[in-house]
Amino acid sequence: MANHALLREVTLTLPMVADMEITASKTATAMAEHMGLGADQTDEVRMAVVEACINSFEHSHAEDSRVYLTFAITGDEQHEKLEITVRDNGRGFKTSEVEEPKIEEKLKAERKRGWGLKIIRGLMDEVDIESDAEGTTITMVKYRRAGRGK
Amino acid sequence: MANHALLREVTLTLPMVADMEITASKTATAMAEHMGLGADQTDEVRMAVVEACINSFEHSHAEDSRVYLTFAITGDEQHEKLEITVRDNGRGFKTSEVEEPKIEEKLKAERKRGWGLKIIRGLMDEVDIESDAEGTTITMVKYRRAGRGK
Amino acid sequence: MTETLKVTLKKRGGLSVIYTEGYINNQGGEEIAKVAYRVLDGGEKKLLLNLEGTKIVNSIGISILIEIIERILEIEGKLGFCCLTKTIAKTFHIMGLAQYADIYDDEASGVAGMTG
Amino acid sequence: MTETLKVTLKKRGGLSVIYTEGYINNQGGEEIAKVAYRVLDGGEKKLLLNLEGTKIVNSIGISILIEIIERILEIEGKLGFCCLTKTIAKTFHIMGLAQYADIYDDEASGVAGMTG
Ligand SMILES: Nc1ncnc2c1ncn2[C@@H]1O[C@H](COP(=O)(O)OP(=O)(O)O)[C@@H](O)[C@H]1O
Ligand SMILES: Nc1ncnc2c1ncn2[C@@H]1O[C@H](COP(=O)(O)OP(=O)(O)O)[C@@H](O)[C@H]1O
Repeated sequence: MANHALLREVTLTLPMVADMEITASKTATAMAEHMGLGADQTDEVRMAVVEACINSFEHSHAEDSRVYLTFAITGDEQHEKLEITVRDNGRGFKTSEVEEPKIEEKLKAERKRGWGLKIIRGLMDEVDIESDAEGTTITMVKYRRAGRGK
Repeated sequence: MANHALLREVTLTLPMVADMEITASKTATAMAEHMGLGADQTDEVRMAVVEACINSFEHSHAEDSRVYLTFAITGDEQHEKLEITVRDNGRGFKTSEVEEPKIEEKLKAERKRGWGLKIIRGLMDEVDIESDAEGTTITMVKYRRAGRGK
Repeated sequence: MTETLKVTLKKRGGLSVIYTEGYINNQGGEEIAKVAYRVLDGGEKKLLLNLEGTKIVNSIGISILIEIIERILEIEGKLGFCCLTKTIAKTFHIMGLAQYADIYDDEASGVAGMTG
Repeated sequence: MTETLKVTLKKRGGLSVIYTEGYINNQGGEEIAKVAYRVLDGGEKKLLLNLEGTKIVNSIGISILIEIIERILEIEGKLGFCCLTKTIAKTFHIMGLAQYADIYDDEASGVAGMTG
Protein backbone atom coordinates (compact mmCIF):
# COMPACT_ATOMS: atom_id res chain seq x y z
CA MET A 1 0.00 0.00 0.00
CA ALA A 2 2.70 2.38 -1.07
CA ASN A 3 0.75 5.34 -2.32
CA HIS A 4 -1.76 5.52 0.45
CA ALA A 5 -3.29 8.83 -0.61
CA LEU A 6 -4.07 7.70 -4.15
CA LEU A 7 -5.47 4.41 -2.97
CA ARG A 8 -8.26 5.87 -0.97
CA GLU A 9 -10.72 5.88 -3.80
CA VAL A 10 -13.99 4.00 -3.72
CA THR A 11 -16.23 3.47 -6.72
CA LEU A 12 -19.92 2.72 -6.59
CA THR A 13 -22.32 1.88 -9.39
CA LEU A 14 -26.05 2.23 -8.81
CA PRO A 15 -29.06 1.19 -10.83
CA MET A 16 -31.50 4.03 -11.55
CA VAL A 17 -34.15 2.75 -9.19
CA ALA A 18 -36.12 4.89 -6.76
CA ASP A 19 -34.44 5.34 -3.39
CA MET A 20 -31.10 3.96 -4.60
CA GLU A 21 -29.68 7.41 -3.90
CA ILE A 22 -29.79 6.37 -0.23
CA THR A 23 -27.12 3.79 -0.95
CA ALA A 24 -24.95 6.54 -2.39
CA SER A 25 -25.62 8.70 0.62
CA LYS A 26 -24.55 5.90 2.99
CA THR A 27 -21.34 5.32 1.04
CA ALA A 28 -20.67 9.06 1.14
CA THR A 29 -21.24 9.05 4.88
CA ALA A 30 -18.78 6.20 5.37
CA MET A 31 -16.11 8.01 3.36
CA ALA A 32 -16.72 11.33 5.11
CA GLU A 33 -16.46 9.67 8.50
CA HIS A 34 -13.39 7.75 7.40
CA MET A 35 -11.53 10.99 6.74
CA GLY A 36 -12.80 12.57 9.95
CA LEU A 37 -15.28 15.09 8.57
CA GLY A 38 -17.59 16.36 11.31
CA ALA A 39 -21.23 15.37 11.52
CA ASP A 40 -22.51 18.55 9.87
CA GLN A 41 -20.04 18.44 6.99
CA THR A 42 -20.83 14.76 6.49
CA ASP A 43 -24.51 15.57 6.37
CA GLU A 44 -23.95 18.26 3.76
CA VAL A 45 -21.98 15.85 1.59
CA ARG A 46 -24.66 13.21 1.73
CA MET A 47 -27.41 15.63 0.80
CA ALA A 48 -25.40 16.86 -2.20
CA VAL A 49 -24.79 13.28 -3.32
CA VAL A 50 -28.49 12.50 -3.10
CA GLU A 51 -29.29 15.50 -5.32
CA ALA A 52 -26.70 14.56 -7.91
CA CYS A 53 -28.01 10.98 -8.06
CA ILE A 54 -31.65 11.90 -8.45
CA ASN A 55 -30.71 14.31 -11.22
CA SER A 56 -29.13 11.43 -13.12
CA PHE A 57 -32.05 9.13 -12.35
CA GLU A 58 -34.58 11.67 -13.53
CA HIS A 59 -33.00 13.68 -16.28
CA SER A 60 -30.24 11.64 -17.91
CA HIS A 61 -32.37 9.03 -19.74
CA ALA A 62 -29.21 6.93 -19.82
CA GLU A 63 -29.71 3.69 -21.71
CA ASP A 64 -27.63 1.66 -19.29
CA SER A 65 -29.80 2.94 -16.43
CA ARG A 66 -26.81 3.30 -14.18
CA VAL A 67 -25.05 6.00 -12.21
CA TYR A 68 -21.30 5.79 -11.59
CA LEU A 69 -19.83 7.37 -8.50
CA THR A 70 -16.31 7.77 -7.21
CA PHE A 71 -15.32 8.93 -3.75
CA ALA A 72 -11.69 9.92 -3.35
CA ILE A 73 -9.93 11.18 -0.27
CA THR A 74 -6.95 13.21 -1.41
CA GLY A 75 -4.59 15.87 -0.20
CA ASP A 76 -2.19 15.73 2.71
CA GLU A 77 -3.15 15.30 6.34
CA GLN A 78 -3.44 19.08 6.81
CA HIS A 79 -5.56 19.73 3.74
CA GLU A 80 -7.54 16.61 3.14
CA LYS A 81 -10.55 16.76 0.90
CA LEU A 82 -13.25 14.43 -0.28
CA GLU A 83 -13.82 14.55 -4.02
CA ILE A 84 -16.94 12.90 -5.33
CA THR A 85 -17.93 12.41 -8.95
CA VAL A 86 -21.39 11.38 -10.09
CA ARG A 87 -21.52 10.35 -13.73
CA ASP A 88 -24.18 9.11 -16.10
CA ASN A 89 -24.07 8.15 -19.78
CA GLY A 90 -27.22 10.09 -20.53
CA ARG A 91 -28.18 12.81 -22.94
CA GLY A 92 -26.65 15.67 -21.01
CA PHE A 93 -27.75 19.29 -20.73
CA LYS A 94 -26.41 22.80 -21.23
CA THR A 95 -25.51 24.15 -17.82
CA SER A 96 -25.71 27.71 -19.21
CA GLU A 97 -29.35 27.17 -20.02
CA VAL A 98 -30.37 26.18 -16.54
CA GLU A 99 -32.15 29.09 -14.94
CA GLU A 100 -31.17 30.11 -11.44
CA PRO A 101 -34.21 29.37 -9.28
CA LYS A 102 -35.67 32.28 -7.30
CA ILE A 103 -37.99 31.60 -4.42
CA GLU A 104 -40.23 34.63 -5.18
CA GLU A 105 -40.84 33.28 -8.67
CA LYS A 106 -41.12 29.62 -7.70
CA LEU A 107 -43.81 30.47 -5.17
CA LYS A 108 -46.02 31.64 -8.04
CA ALA A 109 -44.79 29.29 -10.73
CA GLU A 110 -46.43 26.09 -11.88
CA ARG A 111 -43.12 24.20 -11.61
CA LYS A 112 -41.68 24.53 -8.14
CA ARG A 113 -38.73 22.27 -8.96
CA GLY A 114 -35.25 23.25 -10.12
CA TRP A 115 -33.34 23.44 -6.83
CA GLY A 116 -30.96 20.51 -7.01
CA LEU A 117 -27.92 22.21 -8.55
CA LYS A 118 -28.32 25.29 -6.37
CA ILE A 119 -28.41 23.13 -3.25
CA ILE A 120 -25.35 21.16 -4.35
CA ARG A 121 -23.41 24.39 -5.00
CA GLY A 122 -24.54 25.79 -1.65
CA LEU A 123 -23.51 22.73 0.35
CA MET A 124 -20.21 21.76 -1.29
CA ASP A 125 -16.95 23.73 -1.40
CA GLU A 126 -16.30 23.24 -5.12
CA VAL A 127 -18.64 22.04 -7.85
CA ASP A 128 -17.90 21.42 -11.50
CA ILE A 129 -20.29 20.09 -14.11
CA GLU A 130 -19.29 18.61 -17.45
CA SER A 131 -22.13 17.64 -19.69
CA ASP A 132 -22.57 16.82 -23.36
CA ALA A 133 -24.52 14.40 -25.50
CA GLU A 134 -22.47 11.52 -24.07
CA GLY A 135 -23.46 12.16 -20.51
CA THR A 136 -22.97 14.25 -17.42
CA THR A 137 -20.30 14.27 -14.76
CA ILE A 138 -20.63 16.37 -11.67
CA THR A 139 -17.56 16.74 -9.48
CA MET A 140 -18.00 17.97 -5.94
CA VAL A 141 -15.37 18.69 -3.32
CA LYS A 142 -15.56 19.10 0.43
CA TYR A 143 -12.52 20.17 2.42
CA ARG A 144 -12.02 18.98 5.92
CA ARG A 145 -12.24 21.98 8.18
CA ALA A 146 -9.38 22.53 10.58
CA GLY A 147 -9.90 20.65 13.84
CA ARG A 148 -10.89 17.09 13.10
CA GLY A 149 -14.44 16.07 13.72
CA LYS A 150 -15.72 19.60 14.32
CA MET B 1 -36.39 0.44 -16.32
CA ALA B 2 -37.93 -2.66 -17.84
CA ASN B 3 -36.27 -5.46 -15.97
CA HIS B 4 -36.56 -4.03 -12.53
CA ALA B 5 -35.46 -7.15 -10.69
CA LEU B 6 -32.24 -7.54 -12.64
CA LEU B 7 -31.46 -3.88 -12.34
CA ARG B 8 -31.18 -3.83 -8.61
CA GLU B 9 -27.50 -4.54 -8.53
CA VAL B 10 -24.97 -2.23 -6.96
CA THR B 11 -21.23 -2.58 -7.35
CA LEU B 12 -18.64 -1.19 -4.99
CA THR B 13 -14.86 -1.15 -5.27
CA LEU B 14 -12.77 -0.53 -2.18
CA PRO B 15 -9.09 0.11 -1.68
CA MET B 16 -7.42 -2.27 0.78
CA VAL B 17 -7.01 0.32 3.48
CA ALA B 18 -7.73 -0.19 7.16
CA ASP B 19 -11.34 0.50 8.12
CA MET B 20 -12.55 0.61 4.50
CA GLU B 21 -14.66 -2.44 5.35
CA ILE B 22 -16.95 0.03 7.13
CA THR B 23 -17.82 1.55 3.76
CA ALA B 24 -18.81 -1.91 2.54
CA SER B 25 -20.86 -2.46 5.66
CA LYS B 26 -22.74 0.82 5.11
CA THR B 27 -23.47 -0.06 1.50
CA ALA B 28 -24.69 -3.47 2.64
CA THR B 29 -26.93 -1.79 5.21
CA ALA B 30 -28.46 0.48 2.58
CA MET B 31 -29.21 -2.46 0.29
CA ALA B 32 -30.62 -4.58 3.10
CA GLU B 33 -32.88 -1.74 4.21
CA HIS B 34 -33.87 -1.05 0.62
CA MET B 35 -35.28 -4.57 0.28
CA GLY B 36 -36.95 -4.42 3.67
CA LEU B 37 -34.73 -6.74 5.67
CA GLY B 38 -35.29 -6.32 9.39
CA ALA B 39 -32.75 -4.68 11.67
CA ASP B 40 -31.30 -7.96 12.93
CA GLN B 41 -30.96 -9.51 9.49
CA THR B 42 -29.38 -6.30 8.24
CA ASP B 43 -26.91 -6.39 11.07
CA GLU B 44 -25.96 -9.98 10.29
CA VAL B 45 -25.34 -9.09 6.65
CA ARG B 46 -23.13 -6.19 7.51
CA MET B 47 -21.03 -8.23 9.90
CA ALA B 48 -20.54 -10.95 7.26
CA VAL B 49 -19.50 -8.33 4.70
CA VAL B 50 -16.96 -6.86 7.10
CA GLU B 51 -15.42 -10.31 7.62
CA ALA B 52 -15.21 -11.02 3.91
CA CYS B 53 -13.55 -7.66 3.26
CA ILE B 54 -10.94 -7.97 5.97
CA ASN B 55 -10.08 -11.44 4.70
CA SER B 56 -9.31 -9.95 1.30
CA PHE B 57 -7.42 -7.05 2.85
CA GLU B 58 -5.32 -9.32 4.99
CA HIS B 59 -4.84 -12.57 3.11
CA SER B 60 -5.23 -11.95 -0.60
CA HIS B 61 -2.02 -9.97 -1.23
CA ALA B 62 -3.72 -8.73 -4.40
CA GLU B 63 -1.47 -6.54 -6.47
CA ASP B 64 -4.22 -4.11 -7.38
CA SER B 65 -4.96 -3.64 -3.65
CA ARG B 66 -8.68 -3.57 -4.31
CA VAL B 67 -11.76 -5.49 -3.28
CA TYR B 68 -14.73 -5.74 -5.64
CA LEU B 69 -18.20 -6.13 -4.24
CA THR B 70 -21.62 -6.61 -5.79
CA PHE B 71 -24.94 -6.39 -3.99
CA ALA B 72 -27.89 -7.78 -5.91
CA ILE B 73 -31.50 -7.94 -4.83
CA THR B 74 -33.12 -10.80 -6.74
CA GLY B 75 -36.09 -13.11 -6.58
CA ASP B 76 -39.76 -12.20 -6.63
CA GLU B 77 -41.54 -10.11 -4.03
CA GLN B 78 -42.38 -13.23 -1.97
CA HIS B 79 -38.91 -14.70 -1.99
CA GLU B 80 -36.54 -11.81 -2.25
CA LYS B 81 -32.91 -12.32 -1.38
CA LEU B 82 -29.79 -10.23 -1.15
CA GLU B 83 -26.80 -11.79 -2.87
CA ILE B 84 -23.43 -10.28 -2.12
CA THR B 85 -20.12 -11.17 -3.73
CA VAL B 86 -16.76 -10.08 -2.39
CA ARG B 87 -13.95 -10.64 -4.83
CA ASP B 88 -10.21 -10.05 -4.86
CA ASN B 89 -7.53 -10.75 -7.45
CA GLY B 90 -5.20 -12.20 -4.88
CA ARG B 91 -3.32 -15.44 -4.48
CA GLY B 92 -6.26 -17.49 -3.24
CA PHE B 93 -6.37 -20.38 -0.80
CA LYS B 94 -7.60 -23.94 -0.56
CA THR B 95 -10.86 -23.90 1.35
CA SER B 96 -10.39 -27.61 2.15
CA GLU B 97 -7.20 -26.78 4.01
CA VAL B 98 -8.77 -24.27 6.32
CA GLU B 99 -9.21 -25.87 9.71
CA GLU B 100 -12.52 -25.51 11.47
CA PRO B 101 -11.78 -23.39 14.55
CA LYS B 102 -12.70 -24.89 17.92
CA ILE B 103 -13.01 -22.67 20.93
CA GLU B 104 -11.48 -25.26 23.33
CA GLU B 105 -8.36 -25.38 21.18
CA LYS B 106 -8.19 -21.68 20.42
CA LEU B 107 -8.26 -20.90 24.13
CA LYS B 108 -4.94 -22.71 24.50
CA ALA B 109 -3.46 -21.99 21.10
CA GLU B 110 -0.93 -19.32 20.25
CA ARG B 111 -3.04 -18.13 17.30
CA LYS B 112 -6.55 -17.24 18.42
CA ARG B 113 -7.58 -16.12 14.93
CA GLY B 114 -9.36 -18.10 12.23
CA TRP B 115 -13.03 -17.26 12.88
CA GLY B 116 -14.01 -15.18 9.88
CA LEU B 117 -15.33 -17.89 7.57
CA LYS B 118 -17.14 -19.65 10.40
CA ILE B 119 -18.86 -16.42 11.37
CA ILE B 120 -19.83 -15.68 7.77
CA ARG B 121 -21.32 -19.18 7.39
CA GLY B 122 -23.16 -18.83 10.68
CA LEU B 123 -24.69 -15.46 9.85
CA MET B 124 -25.65 -15.89 6.18
CA ASP B 125 -28.16 -18.29 4.66
CA GLU B 126 -25.92 -19.52 1.83
CA VAL B 127 -22.18 -19.14 1.40
CA ASP B 128 -20.02 -20.24 -1.48
CA ILE B 129 -16.29 -19.70 -1.88
CA GLU B 130 -14.37 -19.97 -5.12
CA SER B 131 -10.68 -19.51 -4.83
CA ASP B 132 -7.66 -20.22 -6.98
CA ALA B 133 -4.36 -18.60 -7.85
CA GLU B 134 -6.24 -15.81 -9.67
CA GLY B 135 -8.17 -14.72 -6.64
CA THR B 136 -11.06 -15.39 -4.33
CA THR B 137 -14.77 -14.79 -4.67
CA ILE B 138 -17.09 -15.32 -1.76
CA THR B 139 -20.81 -15.30 -2.51
CA MET B 140 -23.21 -14.85 0.38
CA VAL B 141 -26.99 -14.89 0.34
CA LYS B 142 -29.57 -13.65 2.83
CA TYR B 143 -33.24 -14.37 2.29
CA ARG B 144 -35.85 -11.94 3.50
CA ARG B 145 -37.80 -13.65 6.22
CA ALA B 146 -41.56 -13.66 5.85
CA GLY B 147 -43.12 -10.54 7.31
CA ARG B 148 -41.28 -7.48 6.06
CA GLY B 149 -39.06 -5.63 8.44
CA LYS B 150 -39.33 -8.27 11.17
CA MET C 1 -38.40 -0.11 -0.95
CA THR C 2 -37.37 2.19 1.78
CA GLU C 3 -40.18 2.79 4.24
CA THR C 4 -42.47 5.65 3.37
CA LEU C 5 -42.49 8.73 5.52
CA LYS C 6 -44.63 8.59 8.66
CA VAL C 7 -46.69 11.70 9.25
CA THR C 8 -48.58 12.48 12.46
CA LEU C 9 -50.76 15.43 13.34
CA LYS C 10 -51.15 16.81 16.86
CA LYS C 11 -52.47 19.93 18.51
CA ARG C 12 -50.06 21.95 20.64
CA GLY C 13 -51.41 25.04 22.41
CA GLY C 14 -54.18 25.30 19.82
CA LEU C 15 -51.75 25.02 16.91
CA SER C 16 -51.66 22.12 14.45
CA VAL C 17 -48.24 20.50 14.41
CA ILE C 18 -47.23 17.95 11.80
CA TYR C 19 -44.51 15.48 12.77
CA THR C 20 -42.53 13.56 10.20
CA GLU C 21 -40.42 10.47 10.51
CA GLY C 22 -38.16 9.45 7.65
CA TYR C 23 -36.99 10.58 4.25
CA ILE C 24 -38.81 13.50 2.62
CA ASN C 25 -38.64 12.60 -1.06
CA ASN C 26 -41.54 13.09 -3.48
CA GLN C 27 -43.80 10.53 -1.81
CA GLY C 28 -42.80 11.92 1.58
CA GLY C 29 -43.63 15.45 0.44
CA GLU C 30 -47.01 14.26 -0.84
CA GLU C 31 -47.79 12.64 2.50
CA ILE C 32 -47.07 15.89 4.30
CA ALA C 33 -49.12 17.89 1.78
CA LYS C 34 -52.11 15.59 2.24
CA VAL C 35 -52.18 16.20 5.98
CA ALA C 36 -51.40 19.91 5.63
CA TYR C 37 -54.21 20.50 3.13
CA ARG C 38 -56.63 18.68 5.40
CA VAL C 39 -55.74 21.11 8.20
CA LEU C 40 -56.01 24.15 5.91
CA ASP C 41 -59.29 22.89 4.44
CA GLY C 42 -60.56 22.77 8.01
CA GLY C 43 -60.12 26.52 8.22
CA GLU C 44 -56.84 26.80 10.06
CA LYS C 45 -54.25 29.26 8.78
CA LYS C 46 -51.18 28.32 10.75
CA LEU C 47 -49.16 25.18 10.72
CA LEU C 48 -45.96 24.04 12.35
CA LEU C 49 -43.85 21.33 10.74
CA ASN C 50 -41.71 19.50 13.26
CA LEU C 51 -39.00 17.70 11.27
CA GLU C 52 -37.15 16.20 14.23
CA GLY C 53 -37.64 12.69 12.86
CA THR C 54 -36.33 13.60 9.42
CA LYS C 55 -32.61 13.46 8.85
CA ILE C 56 -32.74 13.59 5.07
CA VAL C 57 -34.77 15.45 2.47
CA ASN C 58 -34.37 15.92 -1.24
CA SER C 59 -35.18 18.88 -3.43
CA ILE C 60 -38.24 17.17 -4.92
CA GLY C 61 -39.68 16.79 -1.43
CA ILE C 62 -38.85 20.40 -0.62
CA SER C 63 -40.58 21.67 -3.74
CA ILE C 64 -43.78 20.11 -2.45
CA LEU C 65 -43.26 22.04 0.77
CA ILE C 66 -43.05 25.19 -1.39
CA GLU C 67 -46.53 24.36 -2.70
CA ILE C 68 -47.79 24.24 0.87
CA ILE C 69 -46.17 27.61 1.58
CA GLU C 70 -47.81 29.06 -1.53
CA ARG C 71 -51.24 27.86 -0.38
CA ILE C 72 -50.67 29.27 3.10
CA LEU C 73 -49.47 32.65 1.79
CA GLU C 74 -52.64 32.90 -0.31
CA ILE C 75 -54.80 32.71 2.80
CA GLU C 76 -52.40 34.99 4.68
CA GLY C 77 -51.49 32.23 7.04
CA LYS C 78 -48.11 31.13 8.30
CA LEU C 79 -45.96 28.03 8.00
CA GLY C 80 -43.30 27.33 10.58
CA PHE C 81 -40.58 24.69 10.80
CA CYS C 82 -38.87 23.42 13.90
CA CYS C 83 -36.21 20.91 14.91
CA LEU C 84 -34.37 20.95 11.59
CA THR C 85 -30.97 19.34 11.23
CA LYS C 86 -28.29 21.95 10.54
CA THR C 87 -28.04 20.83 6.92
CA ILE C 88 -31.79 21.05 6.30
CA ALA C 89 -31.87 24.53 7.87
CA LYS C 90 -28.88 25.53 5.73
CA THR C 91 -30.64 24.19 2.63
CA PHE C 92 -33.75 26.25 3.40
CA HIS C 93 -31.54 29.31 3.70
CA ILE C 94 -29.74 28.53 0.43
CA MET C 95 -33.13 28.40 -1.28
CA GLY C 96 -34.40 31.58 0.35
CA LEU C 97 -37.28 29.61 1.88
CA ALA C 98 -36.43 31.09 5.25
CA GLN C 99 -37.95 34.39 4.09
CA TYR C 100 -41.37 32.84 3.63
CA ALA C 101 -41.50 30.43 6.52
CA ASP C 102 -40.38 30.76 10.12
CA ILE C 103 -37.64 28.51 11.36
CA TYR C 104 -37.51 27.69 15.06
CA ASP C 105 -34.94 25.69 16.98
CA ASP C 106 -37.39 23.70 19.04
CA GLU C 107 -41.09 23.04 19.19
CA ALA C 108 -41.77 25.15 22.28
CA SER C 109 -40.42 28.29 20.64
CA GLY C 110 -42.24 27.37 17.45
CA VAL C 111 -45.58 27.11 19.17
CA ALA C 112 -44.90 30.29 21.16
CA GLY C 113 -43.70 32.21 18.10
CA MET C 114 -46.61 31.22 15.91
CA THR C 115 -49.43 31.61 18.39
CA GLY C 116 -47.98 34.55 20.35
CA MET D 1 -9.27 7.05 10.02
CA THR D 2 -12.35 6.00 11.85
CA GLU D 3 -12.18 7.00 15.49
CA THR D 4 -10.58 4.48 17.80
CA LEU D 5 -12.66 2.66 20.36
CA LYS D 6 -13.36 4.48 23.62
CA VAL D 7 -12.93 2.33 26.69
CA THR D 8 -14.02 3.32 30.20
CA LEU D 9 -13.68 1.46 33.47
CA LYS D 10 -16.13 1.77 36.35
CA LYS D 11 -16.95 -0.06 39.55
CA ARG D 12 -20.47 -1.43 39.93
CA GLY D 13 -21.34 -3.22 43.18
CA GLY D 14 -17.68 -4.01 43.74
CA LEU D 15 -17.28 -5.41 40.21
CA SER D 16 -15.08 -3.86 37.54
CA VAL D 17 -17.11 -3.07 34.44
CA ILE D 18 -15.49 -2.07 31.15
CA TYR D 19 -17.59 0.03 28.78
CA THR D 20 -16.81 0.31 25.10
CA GLU D 21 -17.90 2.81 22.51
CA GLY D 22 -17.28 2.09 18.85
CA TYR D 23 -15.90 -0.54 16.54
CA ILE D 24 -14.05 -3.48 18.09
CA ASN D 25 -11.41 -4.25 15.45
CA ASN D 26 -7.82 -5.15 16.27
CA GLN D 27 -6.97 -1.75 17.77
CA GLY D 28 -10.30 -1.78 19.60
CA GLY D 29 -9.56 -5.23 21.01
CA GLU D 30 -6.11 -4.07 22.12
CA GLU D 31 -7.62 -1.09 23.94
CA ILE D 32 -9.98 -3.38 25.85
CA ALA D 33 -7.17 -5.83 26.64
CA LYS D 34 -5.01 -3.05 28.03
CA VAL D 35 -7.68 -2.02 30.52
CA ALA D 36 -8.65 -5.62 31.30
CA TYR D 37 -5.08 -6.65 32.08
CA ARG D 38 -4.66 -3.65 34.34
CA VAL D 39 -7.68 -4.82 36.34
CA LEU D 40 -6.44 -8.41 36.48
CA ASP D 41 -2.93 -7.31 37.41
CA GLY D 42 -4.53 -5.47 40.33
CA GLY D 43 -5.66 -8.82 41.70
CA GLU D 44 -9.29 -8.90 40.56
CA LYS D 45 -10.61 -12.10 39.05
CA LYS D 46 -13.94 -11.03 37.63
CA LEU D 47 -14.73 -8.60 34.88
CA LEU D 48 -17.89 -7.51 33.10
CA LEU D 49 -17.70 -6.13 29.57
CA ASN D 50 -20.62 -3.86 28.77
CA LEU D 51 -20.75 -3.58 24.96
CA GLU D 52 -23.82 -1.36 24.76
CA GLY D 53 -21.87 1.29 22.86
CA THR D 54 -20.54 -1.19 20.31
CA LYS D 55 -22.67 -2.00 17.30
CA ILE D 56 -19.95 -3.64 15.27
CA VAL D 57 -17.09 -6.01 15.97
CA ASN D 58 -14.84 -8.05 13.73
CA SER D 59 -13.29 -11.46 14.25
CA ILE D 60 -9.82 -9.98 14.81
CA GLY D 61 -11.22 -7.93 17.69
CA ILE D 62 -13.01 -10.97 19.09
CA SER D 63 -9.86 -13.07 19.01
CA ILE D 64 -8.28 -10.55 21.36
CA LEU D 65 -11.24 -11.03 23.66
CA ILE D 66 -10.46 -14.77 23.58
CA GLU D 67 -7.00 -13.93 24.91
CA ILE D 68 -8.60 -12.12 27.82
CA ILE D 69 -10.84 -15.13 28.50
CA GLU D 70 -7.80 -17.40 28.45
CA ARG D 71 -6.03 -15.22 31.02
CA ILE D 72 -9.10 -15.16 33.24
CA LEU D 73 -9.63 -18.93 33.04
CA GLU D 74 -6.01 -19.41 34.15
CA ILE D 75 -6.67 -17.56 37.38
CA GLU D 76 -10.05 -19.26 37.75
CA GLY D 77 -11.85 -15.97 37.32
CA LYS D 78 -14.86 -15.09 35.23
CA LEU D 79 -15.58 -12.87 32.25
CA GLY D 80 -19.08 -11.65 31.58
CA PHE D 81 -20.61 -9.72 28.70
CA CYS D 82 -23.74 -7.62 28.77
CA CYS D 83 -25.82 -5.44 26.45
CA LEU D 84 -24.76 -7.19 23.23
CA THR D 85 -26.57 -6.54 19.98
CA LYS D 86 -28.40 -9.66 18.79
CA THR D 87 -25.83 -10.19 16.07
CA ILE D 88 -22.86 -9.96 18.41
CA ALA D 89 -24.55 -12.40 20.81
CA LYS D 90 -25.28 -14.73 17.90
CA THR D 91 -21.65 -14.50 16.79
CA PHE D 92 -20.43 -15.42 20.27
CA HIS D 93 -22.72 -18.45 20.15
CA ILE D 94 -21.53 -19.44 16.68
CA MET D 95 -17.97 -19.40 18.02
CA GLY D 96 -18.83 -21.30 21.16
CA LEU D 97 -17.55 -18.40 23.26
CA ALA D 98 -20.76 -18.48 25.26
CA GLN D 99 -19.52 -21.63 27.02
CA TYR D 100 -16.56 -19.81 28.48
CA ALA D 101 -18.04 -16.43 29.25
CA ASP D 102 -21.40 -15.45 30.70
CA ILE D 103 -23.74 -13.42 28.55
CA TYR D 104 -26.27 -11.17 30.26
CA ASP D 105 -29.01 -9.08 28.74
CA ASP D 106 -28.41 -6.00 30.84
CA GLU D 107 -25.84 -4.66 33.23
CA ALA D 108 -27.93 -5.14 36.36
CA SER D 109 -28.31 -8.87 35.80
CA GLY D 110 -24.65 -9.04 34.80
CA VAL D 111 -23.50 -7.47 38.06
CA ALA D 112 -25.95 -9.60 40.05
CA GLY D 113 -24.99 -12.79 38.23
CA MET D 114 -21.28 -12.28 38.59
CA THR D 115 -21.12 -11.08 42.18
CA GLY D 116 -24.00 -13.20 43.57
N1 LIG E 1 -27.61 14.39 -14.95
C1 LIG E 1 -28.37 15.20 -15.74
N2 LIG E 1 -28.67 14.84 -17.00
C2 LIG E 1 -29.43 15.64 -17.78
N3 LIG E 1 -29.93 16.82 -17.38
C3 LIG E 1 -29.67 17.25 -16.12
C4 LIG E 1 -28.89 16.46 -15.24
N4 LIG E 1 -28.79 17.12 -14.06
C5 LIG E 1 -29.48 18.25 -14.20
N5 LIG E 1 -30.02 18.36 -15.45
C6 LIG E 1 -30.80 19.48 -15.97
O1 LIG E 1 -30.66 20.61 -15.12
C7 LIG E 1 -31.92 21.03 -14.65
C8 LIG E 1 -31.80 21.59 -13.26
O2 LIG E 1 -31.52 20.56 -12.33
P1 LIG E 1 -31.79 20.80 -10.80
O3 LIG E 1 -31.25 22.11 -10.40
O4 LIG E 1 -31.23 19.63 -10.06
O5 LIG E 1 -33.36 20.84 -10.62
P2 LIG E 1 -34.51 19.79 -11.00
O6 LIG E 1 -33.87 18.44 -11.04
O7 LIG E 1 -35.49 19.91 -9.92
O8 LIG E 1 -35.03 20.23 -12.32
C9 LIG E 1 -32.82 19.82 -14.77
O9 LIG E 1 -34.17 20.18 -14.87
C10 LIG E 1 -32.28 19.17 -16.03
O10 LIG E 1 -32.79 19.79 -17.18
N1 LIG F 1 -9.62 -13.63 0.41
C1 LIG F 1 -8.71 -14.52 0.83
N2 LIG F 1 -7.54 -14.69 0.16
C2 LIG F 1 -6.62 -15.59 0.57
N3 LIG F 1 -6.79 -16.37 1.65
C3 LIG F 1 -7.91 -16.27 2.38
C4 LIG F 1 -8.93 -15.34 2.01
N4 LIG F 1 -9.96 -15.46 2.90
C5 LIG F 1 -9.59 -16.40 3.77
N5 LIG F 1 -8.37 -16.90 3.48
C6 LIG F 1 -7.63 -17.98 4.18
O1 LIG F 1 -8.54 -18.65 5.03
C7 LIG F 1 -8.09 -18.59 6.39
C8 LIG F 1 -9.26 -18.54 7.34
O2 LIG F 1 -9.90 -17.28 7.25
P1 LIG F 1 -10.85 -16.79 8.41
O3 LIG F 1 -11.73 -17.91 8.82
O4 LIG F 1 -11.54 -15.56 7.96
O5 LIG F 1 -9.89 -16.47 9.64
P2 LIG F 1 -8.64 -15.48 9.77
O6 LIG F 1 -8.80 -14.42 8.75
O7 LIG F 1 -8.75 -14.96 11.16
O8 LIG F 1 -7.43 -16.33 9.57
C9 LIG F 1 -7.16 -17.41 6.44
O9 LIG F 1 -6.22 -17.51 7.47
C10 LIG F 1 -6.53 -17.44 5.05
O10 LIG F 1 -5.47 -18.37 5.02
